[in-house]
Amino acid sequence: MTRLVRPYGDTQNDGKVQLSFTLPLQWSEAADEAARQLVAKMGFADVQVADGRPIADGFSFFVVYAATPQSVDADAIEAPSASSHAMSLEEIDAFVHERIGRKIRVAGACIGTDAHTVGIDAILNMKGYKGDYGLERYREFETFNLGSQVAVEELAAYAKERRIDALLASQAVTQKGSDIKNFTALGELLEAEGVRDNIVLICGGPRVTNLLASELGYDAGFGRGTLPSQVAAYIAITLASRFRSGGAHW
Amino acid sequence: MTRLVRPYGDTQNDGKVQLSFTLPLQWSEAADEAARQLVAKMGFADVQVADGRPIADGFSFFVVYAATPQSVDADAIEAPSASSHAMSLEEIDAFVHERIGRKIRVAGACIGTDAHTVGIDAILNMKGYKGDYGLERYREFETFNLGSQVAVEELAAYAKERRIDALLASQAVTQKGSDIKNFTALGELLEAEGVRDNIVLICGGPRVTNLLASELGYDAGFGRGTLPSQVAAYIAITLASRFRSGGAHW
Amino acid sequence: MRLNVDAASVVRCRELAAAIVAPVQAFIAQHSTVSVERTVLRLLGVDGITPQEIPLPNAVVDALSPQDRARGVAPAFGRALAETGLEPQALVESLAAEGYDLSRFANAPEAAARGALEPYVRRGLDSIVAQREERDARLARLPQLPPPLLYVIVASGNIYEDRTAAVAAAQAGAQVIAVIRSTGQSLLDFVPYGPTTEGFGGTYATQANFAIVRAALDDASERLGRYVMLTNYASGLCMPEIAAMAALERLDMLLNDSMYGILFRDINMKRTFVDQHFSRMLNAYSGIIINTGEDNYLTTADAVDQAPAVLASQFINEEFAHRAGLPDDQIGLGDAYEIDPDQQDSLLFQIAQAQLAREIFPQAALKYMPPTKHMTGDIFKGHLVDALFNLTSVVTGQTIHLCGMPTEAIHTPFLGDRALSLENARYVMNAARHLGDEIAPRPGGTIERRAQTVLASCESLLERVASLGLMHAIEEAVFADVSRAPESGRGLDGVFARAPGYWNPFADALTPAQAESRR
Amino acid sequence: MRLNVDAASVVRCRELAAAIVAPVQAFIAQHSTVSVERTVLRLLGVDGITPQEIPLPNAVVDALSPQDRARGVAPAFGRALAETGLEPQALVESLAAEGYDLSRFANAPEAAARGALEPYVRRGLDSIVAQREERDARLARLPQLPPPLLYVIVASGNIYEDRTAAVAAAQAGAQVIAVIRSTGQSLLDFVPYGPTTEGFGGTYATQANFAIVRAALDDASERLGRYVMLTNYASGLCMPEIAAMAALERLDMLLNDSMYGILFRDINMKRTFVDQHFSRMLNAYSGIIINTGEDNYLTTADAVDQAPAVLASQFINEEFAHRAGLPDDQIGLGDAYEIDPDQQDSLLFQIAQAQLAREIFPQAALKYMPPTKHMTGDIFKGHLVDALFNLTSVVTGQTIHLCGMPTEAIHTPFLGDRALSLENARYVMNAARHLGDEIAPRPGGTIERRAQTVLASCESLLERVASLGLMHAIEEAVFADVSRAPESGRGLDGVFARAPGYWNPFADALTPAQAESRR
Ligand code: B12
Ligand code: B12
Ligand SMILES: Cc1ncc(COP(=O)(O)O)c(C=O)c1O
Ligand SMILES: Cc1ncc(COP(=O)(O)O)c(C=O)c1O
Repeated sequence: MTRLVRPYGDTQNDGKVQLSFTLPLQWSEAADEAARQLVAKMGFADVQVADGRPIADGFSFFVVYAATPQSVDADAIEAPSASSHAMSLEEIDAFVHERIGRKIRVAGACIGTDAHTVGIDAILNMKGYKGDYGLERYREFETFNLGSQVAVEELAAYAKERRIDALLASQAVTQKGSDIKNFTALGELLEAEGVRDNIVLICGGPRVTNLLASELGYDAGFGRGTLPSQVAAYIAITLASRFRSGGAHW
Repeated sequence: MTRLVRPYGDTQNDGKVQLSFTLPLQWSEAADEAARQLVAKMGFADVQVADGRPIADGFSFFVVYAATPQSVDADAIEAPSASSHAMSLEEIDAFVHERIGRKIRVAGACIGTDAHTVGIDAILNMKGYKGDYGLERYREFETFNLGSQVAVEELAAYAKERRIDALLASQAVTQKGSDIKNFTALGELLEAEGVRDNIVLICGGPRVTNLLASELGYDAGFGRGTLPSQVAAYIAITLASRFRSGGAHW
Repeated sequence: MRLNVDAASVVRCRELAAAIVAPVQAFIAQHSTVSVERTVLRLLGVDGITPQEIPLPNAVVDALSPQDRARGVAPAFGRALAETGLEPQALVESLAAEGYDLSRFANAPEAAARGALEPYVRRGLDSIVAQREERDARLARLPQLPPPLLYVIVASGNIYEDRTAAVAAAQAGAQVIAVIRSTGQSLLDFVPYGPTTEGFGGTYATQANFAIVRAALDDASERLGRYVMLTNYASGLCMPEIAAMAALERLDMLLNDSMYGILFRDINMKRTFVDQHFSRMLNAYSGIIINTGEDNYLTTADAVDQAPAVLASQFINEEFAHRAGLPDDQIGLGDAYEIDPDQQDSLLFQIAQAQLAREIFPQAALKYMPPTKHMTGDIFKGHLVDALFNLTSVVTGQTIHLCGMPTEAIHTPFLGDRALSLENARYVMNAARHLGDEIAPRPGGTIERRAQTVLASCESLLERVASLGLMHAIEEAVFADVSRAPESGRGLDGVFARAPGYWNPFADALTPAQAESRR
Repeated sequence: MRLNVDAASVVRCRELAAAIVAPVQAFIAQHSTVSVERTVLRLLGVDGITPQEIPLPNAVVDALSPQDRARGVAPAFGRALAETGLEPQALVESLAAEGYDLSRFANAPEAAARGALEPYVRRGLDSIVAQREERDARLARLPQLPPPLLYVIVASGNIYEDRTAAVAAAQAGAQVIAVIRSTGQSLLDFVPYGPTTEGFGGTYATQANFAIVRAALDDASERLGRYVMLTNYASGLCMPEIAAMAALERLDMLLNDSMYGILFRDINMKRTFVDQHFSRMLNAYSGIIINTGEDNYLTTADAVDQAPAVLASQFINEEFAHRAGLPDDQIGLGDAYEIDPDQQDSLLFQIAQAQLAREIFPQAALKYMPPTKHMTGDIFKGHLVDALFNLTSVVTGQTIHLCGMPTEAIHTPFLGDRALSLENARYVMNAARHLGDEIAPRPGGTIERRAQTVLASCESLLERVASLGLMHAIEEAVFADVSRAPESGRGLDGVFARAPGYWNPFADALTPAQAESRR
């Protein structure tokens, strides 16, 4: 069954969208008209240039409201979240103790030239994030935080040598697709080293989605506002099922 | 010669645009994905859902950045402004005195059921707008402010009977295209009465552009932030040229 | 935060307001209006429309002979009840054939008429009390968040879209929902009937529409664990009727200004004065908070110049409200944040004005309106002006806070606009929650001096009104530069002098003293 | 606005800072670094790169024998000038064949060497003075708007796009433009050469890039009738060289922190301490305002907890700055608005912290950084947090104001983002321009108590550092929870003890006393 949805202004399916952008044009009524025509060309109907003004010599800024004829089928969208199974620290530790019977070895780092460690630290450090303790606080996790600007080669080697169960890679800088490049490189290296299957491979960062992660061949991806316990639960459950199903693991 | 322009983010032609909209969906990672797909369907590239969050049961709000492949030819845009010739009150009065030799009769009103008089008052009343005196202050203009909620029939009849030189119609309410309807009706009535050509017909309001005005068969249109002197100058110059060229007038 | 304002001047302003209102109140006591009489019928249980879609209360009152009308609809209707033994609604329906003419019921003696009416009068009053108590009970069980109470409008024109929008807004943090009226309804001399889906710039105020949104908000309140209030507009030609409908459907607030209709809708002043009094007696009795419309002075003229007029109007509205038995905490005096945002130190001026009202009317449920006139299509700038408005409101402890919309200059609010607007208010008010307790304005500083100037000019304005007399002052365009003559304006024909024997059982029951005793 | 802070505690903190810095200063006096020596060459007029793209100053200094290096590059270079009679640049170019080795010029007596160097030393100093005077003249002719000075960043990676962005920002109201460095440049032990169009998260700091933007801004300043300042980053492995380049190209400010490189870039502490001193002497002499990096403490850890560390770092940066001859008005101590915006009364806490710095460092050119860590993809909310930041800045009288971007969490600023951000600052600061003079915080209130707590904790933190000694305290991770050992970190090999006969003509000329006399 399909369920087409459109943007909602004040009435079902009115398709109302707000846009803003800069044009490299000196402001004038003609510039407003250029903005109107541009948005019309984008396929919008009912284009209203609510505001157009000069912001510098040769540059004008516009705020536009318009209606889009496009819609998406909400029921056709596949984007399973990796944060679905909520468990508490205690529950997770108990779960791991029972189903896995040994500590899970987790390593994390901010890879490439990226020095943004606050995100990965929020997941790994004792302190945690928004009152949710980090993995270091879990009895059943043994955590290694490699810090920032870690080369993917280094991380892959480390994972192999230390027989890491779950590998956590972080990227905050996304300029020129540097995040995608680094994530991909890491995945390929682990494949090459023949250890990919033994590892629950996870990426994260403000721009990461679980969908993107699977496209990159990762087991899971976590984005904005992730809580450590969501990651811990995912790791525990995924690994447990691998153990049960006799899937690959160290 | 053509000059294609695209939105400017931080680099020529990167086409970067900001969008925001509400979707009638419960928030989830899938809703973010729905937003991403929707914007992609609109024809944008490089779609980034910067923010997606629940704003109510069954409604989510999104902020998106994306790049449009569309562009407009800045040199092909025709949108002459009606406010081009700047003159001071004194200059305008002198000009009228010399070229027309009699007072110009101006009538204005907020038409239809629209009761927003502040705009038209800003143009007509002594006090004026932003320190620029209104038409009532001009020696060479005789002004009649009919106020608000004036039926177009009434206004047309009034213009014919008083032999009005310049007729000013205002609309602030634009819901369901009521402004367009009313402006059009007024123009047609004046045609029917056979007085259209004798009158400099002007419309105005926050949503009015000079281009829209000409599409509606008006002589000129004035929008946001119009100053009375701009309107006065336009009326004086237009009427003077009609007098000179022996064009129609009372 | 505490300003040092001239207490003597405040006392003097109140004395002047009393002197200004007294003669008008005398006039009110001697008159009634068709809308007051229609309200009596509605409270007796008469509702519905004729085949020609004329509301039954209008049909009956319009059919009254001048003599009957002059004594009020109650005596005639009471006689009809006594002679037919029918209950009110059945009676009126039975009169369709005779054009709703009550004149043929001439026999029943007055005592019988009163006796026949009595149970229905009690029923009417009881159902109002029941709703008031229902509100109190819900508020006790589902306490609101502390003020400023976040208030947003819905205005789609379609009551069902409005319902969706109202519930969404409540979930996004709104504590009060206003269903904006279809424009110009204030000029209709009847109240439309039934659920409506076509409106212009708003949705018609009908009893059915009230009920639809009330039910949805009661449901939402339960889920949210806090009571969400509902409000609409009374001011206009049907002030008392809408007050009655609101009482019966448990609205919690009503726009109800003693002069708005006169100044901004050219409704006859006598009609308005008489109507506002009876409607406010009903508001008082039903525990409904009134909202006055001083903000309109600021949207139509310069906000800095108009500040004294706003304050003067607040004093007059307060006096009329007290005369109708409204306690201070049910008086939502209006003000707005309309000074040009690009004026240097505009924030200081706004704080001065808002704090002045707070200190002069310490118990009032002050209603603070957002920036509108200076909002433009630049939604980013507009969002910032709203932020400083939100800051001013929390710092000066306003009670009812209308959230400004970033899209104010563009369209009636989208569902998403309301969410952004509420996010703005919640963020700013939380971040500055106790700033007002923290800071004191410098004695003799800009803020204090501005407050003193406004109060002083207000006092002289009231002096002028008192000497002219309110009706004449309005004719002299003392308020909002608008001149209205006592005999001009809409609805004058619906005003009439009360003849000896005039009787309005509800007015009697609701005269402040009476009402007090019944509380 | 005035807080009642414990003056005695402030005095005590300054004494502690002095005690903390003294031993480090002694160490500095006995050491030099490769980057200091390269700076000497640059000031003598040596520039350009080898065919292998090694900057000539690096080539010459790297070719020095340990013994020669220990006496500083000046004596050896002076002898070479004396013996060849060439001028500096020509001399160095002539040495390409010998790998830029100066050792063969061993004959000229010291007096001759000094004499040969003297005119070029004077030339170097004179060109710095010329730029300083040029700045003074332009500022007199093109006065800036009153503080807070609105500061925005450009960061496209391409110096020509940056130029476009810088001019547009100036026209939109910016008073200071920072060209953000390509990331990690602070880790390079040389300064890239020439105009650059490829950068990562920023644009390389090169002398040519400085000149390109400076010229564009001088032009814009003339049109705008107000002088627009230019700034860049010094902190890193090349602090003194960048300070010299900035002096020659008339930058007006430089990020220059005495500990940033150590804590946040793992640069060796000895290297950093020696480098920052010489670079700051140059900044002092060239009239450049330094900006310190305390904001970094707040982005990496909780802002409420870190407030005392920020204040402690400000005291230490101030002391190091004074030791280098920087007057207070050239000391831009850093702070930032990084408390979780959703914390109740966060605005009160921010005001307390900002006002505390303002009162403790009344003459300092305080640099206030915007909210960044808590910014999200919700640009509408972000714009509001920036608004309260702007309000706090104007109310507490900050000097240098980095405008926050609504898109902070999304991308390096777009041209339109900067326009919105400047509109935000201009609107809020104008609307609240004199609010700071108007309000007094309640004695014993939240704001005052918070300020007192921060000061008290800062004092005990400094006590601890003083007792441990700064270098050891850093090892103990007293700052930003980062531990750095005296012998660890980048660039240690570039640090060396001064041998007897060590000579640095610029250091001599710029020792505070000397510099004073030359001013
Ligand atoms: C703090 C900060 C810094 C600090 C970093 C300190 C540190 N030790 O981390 C400093 C000042 C050093 C810095 C430097 C730079 N920064 Co920076 N920085 C930020 C800032 C303000 C906050 C990031 C942050 O800490 N967020 C808080 C954390 C908790 O959120 P998070 O990272 O999203 O993490 C959460 C989730 O994503 C998830 N998560 C994250 N990683 C992972 C990994 C796994 C496995 C999992 C499961 C989950 C997970 O869980 C976390 C908790 O929920 C952002 C702007 C912003 N508001 O986002 C800019 C920002 C990221 N920085 C930026 C830039 C450009 C830089 C510089 C290049 C600037 C320069 N030219 O010097 C340098 C680069 C240094 C480098 N080599 O990387 C840009 C990136 C632009 C882009 N999209 O590419 C941003 C967006 C600012 C901007 N608009 O320009 N920065
Ligand atoms: C003030 C105001 C009112 C006042 C009007 C008082 C009065 N006497 O005018 C009151 C409170 C009565 C009011 C009522 C309503 N309003 Co109203 N109101 C506004 C408000 C806040 C400001 C308008 C204004 O005065 N702008 C200032 C003037 C100077 O600007 P201006 O009109 O653009 O005029 C300038 C130019 O456009 C030009 N110009 C204008 N006309 C003309 C004509 C000519 C010939 C020329 C040359 C130039 C010219 O020159 C002027 C000076 O530069 C706007 C929101 C906004 N910020 O725009 C809403 C707004 C216009 N109102 C709106 C609505 C819906 C209503 C109501 C329907 C609400 C209701 N349900 O009751 C009623 C309608 C009443 C009616 N029948 O029209 C909507 C309209 C939505 C839409 N796009 O259709 C708006 C946009 C608010 C909103 N977002 O909902 N309103
Ligand atoms: C007190 C009061 N009543 C009523 C209204 C609106 O009523 P209408 O637009 O139907 O006249 C307003 C609007 O500003 C008001 O302030
Ligand atoms: C004092 C100081 N110097 C330098 C920098 C940036 O230098 P880099 O990113 O090249 O290390 C910063 C950035 O926060 C800083 O605060």
